[in-house]
Amino acid sequence: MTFAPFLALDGLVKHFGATKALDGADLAIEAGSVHALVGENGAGKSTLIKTLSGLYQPDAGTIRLDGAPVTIDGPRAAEAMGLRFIHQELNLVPHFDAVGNAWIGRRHPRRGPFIDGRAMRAKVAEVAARIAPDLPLDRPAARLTPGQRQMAEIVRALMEPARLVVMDEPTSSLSEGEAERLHAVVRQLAAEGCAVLFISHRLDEVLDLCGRYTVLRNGRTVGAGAIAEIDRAGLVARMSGQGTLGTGSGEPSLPLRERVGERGTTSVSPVESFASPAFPHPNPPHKGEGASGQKPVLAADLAFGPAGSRIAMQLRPGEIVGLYGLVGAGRSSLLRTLWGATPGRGLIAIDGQVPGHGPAGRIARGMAYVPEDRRREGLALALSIEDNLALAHLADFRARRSLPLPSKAKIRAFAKRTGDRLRLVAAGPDSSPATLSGGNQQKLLFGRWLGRPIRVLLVDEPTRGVDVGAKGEIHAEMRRIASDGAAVLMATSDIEELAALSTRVLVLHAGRLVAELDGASLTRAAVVAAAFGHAPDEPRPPSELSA
Amino acid sequence: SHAADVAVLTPYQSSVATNQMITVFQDKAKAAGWNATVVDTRGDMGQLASRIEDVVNAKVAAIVLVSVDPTQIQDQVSAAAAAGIPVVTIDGGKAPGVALNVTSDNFELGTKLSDFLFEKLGGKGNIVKFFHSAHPGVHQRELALDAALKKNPDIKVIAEHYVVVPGPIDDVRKATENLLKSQGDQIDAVWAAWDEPAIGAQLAIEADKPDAKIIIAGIDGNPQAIELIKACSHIKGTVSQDFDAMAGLAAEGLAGILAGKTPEKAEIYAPAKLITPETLGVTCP
Amino acid sequence: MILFRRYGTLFALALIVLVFAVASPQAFGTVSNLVNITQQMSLLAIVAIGATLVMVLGEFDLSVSAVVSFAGISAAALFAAGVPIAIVMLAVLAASLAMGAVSGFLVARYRVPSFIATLAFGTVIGGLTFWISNGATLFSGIPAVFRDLGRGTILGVPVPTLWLAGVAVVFWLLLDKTEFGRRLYAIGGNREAARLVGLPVRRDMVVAFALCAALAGLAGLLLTARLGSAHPTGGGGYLLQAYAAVFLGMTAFREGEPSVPGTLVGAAIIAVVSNGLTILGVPSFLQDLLTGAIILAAVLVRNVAREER
Amino acid sequence: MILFRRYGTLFALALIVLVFAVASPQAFGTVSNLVNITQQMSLLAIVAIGATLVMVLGEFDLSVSAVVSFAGISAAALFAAGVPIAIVMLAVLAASLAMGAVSGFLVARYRVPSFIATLAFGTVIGGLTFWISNGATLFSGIPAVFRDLGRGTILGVPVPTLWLAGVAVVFWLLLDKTEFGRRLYAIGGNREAARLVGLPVRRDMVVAFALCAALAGLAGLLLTARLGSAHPTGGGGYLLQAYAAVFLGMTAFREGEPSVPGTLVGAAIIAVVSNGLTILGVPSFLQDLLTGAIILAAVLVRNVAREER
Ligand SMILES: Nc1ncnc2c1ncn2[C@@H]1O[C@H](COP(=O)(O)OP(=O)(O)OP(=O)(O)O)[C@@H](O)[C@H]1O
Ligand SMILES: Nc1ncnc2c1ncn2[C@@H]1O[C@H](COP(=O)(O)OP(=O)(O)OP(=O)(O)O)[C@@H](O)[C@H]1O
Ligand SMILES: [Mg+2]
Ligand SMILES: [Mg+2]
Repeated sequence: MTFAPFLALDGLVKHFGATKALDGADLAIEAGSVHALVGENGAGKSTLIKTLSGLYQPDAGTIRLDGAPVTIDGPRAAEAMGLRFIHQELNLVPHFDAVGNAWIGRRHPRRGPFIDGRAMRAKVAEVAARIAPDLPLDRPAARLTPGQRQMAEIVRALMEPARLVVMDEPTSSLSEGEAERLHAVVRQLAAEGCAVLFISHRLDEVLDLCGRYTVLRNGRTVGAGAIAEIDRAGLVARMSGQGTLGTGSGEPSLPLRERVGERGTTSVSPVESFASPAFPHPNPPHKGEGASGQKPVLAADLAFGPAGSRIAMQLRPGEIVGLYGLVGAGRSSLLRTLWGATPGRGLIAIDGQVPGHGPAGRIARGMAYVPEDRRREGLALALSIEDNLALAHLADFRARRSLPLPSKAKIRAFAKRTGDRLRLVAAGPDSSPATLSGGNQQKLLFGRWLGRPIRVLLVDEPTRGVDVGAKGEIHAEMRRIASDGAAVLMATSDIEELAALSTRVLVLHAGRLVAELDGASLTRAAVVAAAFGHAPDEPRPPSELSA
Repeated sequence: SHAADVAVLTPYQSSVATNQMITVFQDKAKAAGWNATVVDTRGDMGQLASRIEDVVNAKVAAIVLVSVDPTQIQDQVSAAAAAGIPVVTIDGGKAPGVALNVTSDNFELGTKLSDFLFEKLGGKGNIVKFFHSAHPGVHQRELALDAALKKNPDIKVIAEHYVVVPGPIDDVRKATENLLKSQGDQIDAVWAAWDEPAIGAQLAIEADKPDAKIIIAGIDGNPQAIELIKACSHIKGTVSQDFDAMAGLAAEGLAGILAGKTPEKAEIYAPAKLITPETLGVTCP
Repeated sequence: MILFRRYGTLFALALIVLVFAVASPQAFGTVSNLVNITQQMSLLAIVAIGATLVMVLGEFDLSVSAVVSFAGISAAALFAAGVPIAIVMLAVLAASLAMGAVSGFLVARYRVPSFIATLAFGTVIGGLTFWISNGATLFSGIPAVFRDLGRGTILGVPVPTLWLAGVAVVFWLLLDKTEFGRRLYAIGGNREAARLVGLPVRRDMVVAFALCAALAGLAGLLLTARLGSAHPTGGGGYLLQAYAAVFLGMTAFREGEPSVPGTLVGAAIIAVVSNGLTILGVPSFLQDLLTGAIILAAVLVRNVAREER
Repeated sequence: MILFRRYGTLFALALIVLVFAVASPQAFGTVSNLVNITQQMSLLAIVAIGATLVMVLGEFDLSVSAVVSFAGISAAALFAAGVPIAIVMLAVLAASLAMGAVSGFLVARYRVPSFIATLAFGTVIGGLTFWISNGATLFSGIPAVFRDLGRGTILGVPVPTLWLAGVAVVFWLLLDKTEFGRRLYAIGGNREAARLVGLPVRRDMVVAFALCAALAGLAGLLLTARLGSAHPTGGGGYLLQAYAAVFLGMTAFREGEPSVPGTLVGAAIIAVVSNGLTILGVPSFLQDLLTGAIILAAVLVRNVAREER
């Protein structure tokens, strides 16, 4: 079979001020194929698809559709060409429900001159039944979890037949079963002749789902071909510039971190955690001591989130406890309640002491929290990157202990250190976090808490949208924090991550603790089965349940 | 030579009476060959102070203040005088630094209005009062009413309403509609501190209780009010201040001052006259 | 408490009416007074419905009061010049619409914050109005037929109330039942998302501002008809009250979004309070105190009820 | 064009001053007039700096004008009652501060939209002011020593200018150089994020509103000192102008964030335009037209320049 693309992007260039987001990117997509676009954080993937969607105009390069050059001067034009987009940063209208959101920008069904609410809902329900049967259609997007919002976006993109659906990290907040349901939909789309451009940092998923791949690095296409001809290590090597292509030359040097240059040599992560993701994976407590028999760092017995959810648990020093569940199971609600950000009834103790009111009280006791939704709960876009980093413990950066005057030099030094540790790629510490790529924003959120004594770390999807290299760094940081005697509670939808880090896994289903797995009982199948609400001894694969 | 610049400043240009004085003064100024510019500060005294400072800086030939008590901005008036710029006030007040004040006596206006109304009522009845004490001149009329009420114990104020400016007519119209609902049967007369509230009250009564015997009177001789008096509406009188005469006297006085003469009197009172259907030569049923 | 939580200020309105009706059954609680209130609120509500449109976009139009005054004065000036009624009305409405379109264009195209754009443009309009009127109140030559558009009753319903009813129905349908309305909510809810799906953001914003100004122009015409005179700052009182009505209404229904029914409730609260307090003979200063306090209570009550849940 | 893009309205200010200075070198362009402008802008700028604090939070305080009037009237009333100067000033500032704290509390604790909360609370304050003054302008008993706090010069610099300079420096330091200031920007940028990193969001908001009202109170005191009289609606003119100054200032420095230097530029533009047009003898209505147009041009110029990039 010959490679016959219907859509081709040649030599796209896009600059933001001094930053070259795209620097000669090529991409060619065959009809009906599932095409992977991979690259490190900040490689230019999102910029590439925003250019394709008509949001950005390229500074140079051509886009050809069916062989003829086209200009895409706005989202409408892209839509008219049969291109659909699910952007990385979710873009729903907060007070519209999934139905209202799905219809924005489309011709609404009408009765007379007025829109027909019932027909609107029926159509959306039909699409949702296939992809996301559990999605609450009548709840405003503001009150959906990120996972549910992700599904609402997917539903919206699939409302009408298309030639190409572009998905920018659609699975980053979906858990195993839901991701598989999405994979099934993607395969079906492809079978129906609609191409899918799939962006993901979950490489196993990429290898499993896609037929072809394109690798972006520093805004340039550094490799493309058939998935069948490459393996995970090959992809990683191309993304990081190690191997065949070597380290790129003439890259812009960046104040926060010398961009990518040395990445090939030092980093690309403890690959072992990805190489053998299979359970059972008895991660020992990171302090190297027996987990039991020690005084818990965190003890909680709480009602949290939606009515009826309750949990009693203890975290011991050196433990990384994974928290797993389906979208909407209540993981985030639990973490927020532990953090004191939403009211909950019950008891919580850190090192045997009841912490003060709200997040400030938890911080005083050495607790730290990385929220799940970086745009809404994490970043103050009006502040610079370094101010965002310093925000959680401003008092640590005083020039003089007794005066509440932050020292710019100290903040900058902290930003530099943290940026180096997490490979933050940015135009500079002064720029807005809005100019960061998705993965780099995530690193910023995590980086806030580095360099502080931590007793309990609560993390919610800590590596959502983070590339494999930096994921390794963040994992290493979490291990280090645990081995310093702290406890880590990690909510994640990424089962690889769960496997790589957890000493123990708590599984929530509909707001209740349905399984606590460790040692021999900790298997992938058990975790997934429990998440779907089955007893761990009767595991059923999620694909059976999706019908 | 260069025409004399005369700065006319007021906080209330859009009030009917003030507007009329300014218009007449402008005509006289044109005839006298002066170059008059009008500055209005929309009720803002702080702004007025600043604008006086500006025209002093611009070294105008004279300053005319309309409808403002100069003691509210005494420093700026004194500064103007110190800079050798004569200050003339129309409908203002006496104050250090004011070369000439042409005015009508607000207390007297209030007394005339009250007496007229009380006489119409035969010394006995219930009135509604529409007032706006923030304006010192208008406040004087209120004080006159208080004095008159002392002398007429059988007249009672059964409701009073602080008129909202801007938009006094609509405000009073609404207030009157509401008062008609609650005590429409008891109201015998409306005392309006100036004509715009009187017009508002008339609109409400005409719409909601056209047969009521309520009589309305105000102050200013506002042309719309005069037309309503002519049309035999509920408005039965307005105390007219002869603004044309005031503006004319001020222009004359200023001409003298600019020619280097000192006015004979620092304060000139323009006569006030009562306008009623009778004086307008109409007979109402 | 559940009622407060669900219906917020709608419930507060009912409560306020009830309290006044008990305090003054003879004067306040009569049908004729309640009908009268609908008339007293009508101009404010029309302006506020216009403001609702731009508030749905998450923007402000601070030029509404200037447009009300402008419309009144320019109508009176045209009448004085002998122009026929229909032409006067069309010309004034068209001019108001155009003014709103200019504001909307500045906001949508050049991303000037609407607060400053409309404030500055409102000052320009105010200057125009003073120019036309020379600062004077205009009252001559306003035809009686025109005046009847703002006074009197038809089948017992005051004419201004009928205007309000018409405007309310049309704009409620427009906002709630048409694609245009949905687009406005989408733009206001997430401008970025609206842009991403290719909504005609700029055009819709211009239209919303233009409609807002046109309604202010209509209110100005009706005000002049009602009073038989036009005052160059006659619309001054509407600005803050209109937005108070919209904000009050935002706590009445939906998820805190501006809506036409909500704005009606808000305008009704303002009108009822002012009517009731005057009827009860409460002195001016206390009226201010109580009006402020009642409005605060009306918005607080829902939020407090929500907290306690 | 680059200058416009980088410094926006700051550059516009320079241009406006230049144009006036050329048009009227004798009167406008003199040192004494320019010094005088700094005095004329001082009260507005003090109110606007207060408004800047709440705008940093992304909120409005519409009660500032009511607080200005309240402070002036209550000071005059206390003086009339023979209370000593120092006590009057402290009492008035404390009362203003407390009023701001109440608004802030309503907004921060009960999430009442600040627009409606401060509008309603401002109405309450207005009622209080009328109660105290009985609606009248108060003149008598204002001591000359107190008056000197708002007039005259020290070493050639007008006293109000000195007040402004002090306020501007203190609040610039507060917003730009302290943890409190950073926290305000963070809360304004993303309130939820600020809460989740443990910032004392409610307390900071209450403090910001309280400081805003305290500055309005200070302006009210200075206004009474300057005029030697207190007017129950004397602060009315400050509301929209103060926010105009803040919004103008937002285009002057930083990326569209309110800031003290920006607000100073904004207030200066407003003051210079008024002063210059009066000195040139431009009639009122044209002043309005031109003021509006100049403000629009000042904000537009930067946005247009950015577009063209
Ligand atoms: N609006 C913007 N302004 C300035 N720089 C930007 C902007 N958007 C993106 N960039 C920069 O362009 C580069 C590419 O970003 P992009 O978002 O395309 O990366 P990505 O490959 O999608 O990364 P991720 O995997 O983290 O989502 C980054 O260095 C980013 O900081
Ligand atoms: N603000 C809210 N108001 C009402 N219900 C909410 C709100 N936020 C979340 N929920 C609901 O509460 C349940 C638990 O949500 P939570 O965010 O804890 O789930 P999660 O396990 O973290 O899911 P996800 O993987 O999608 O983040 C879900 O059904 C969700 O729809
Ligand atoms: Mg991306
Ligand atoms: Mg979650």
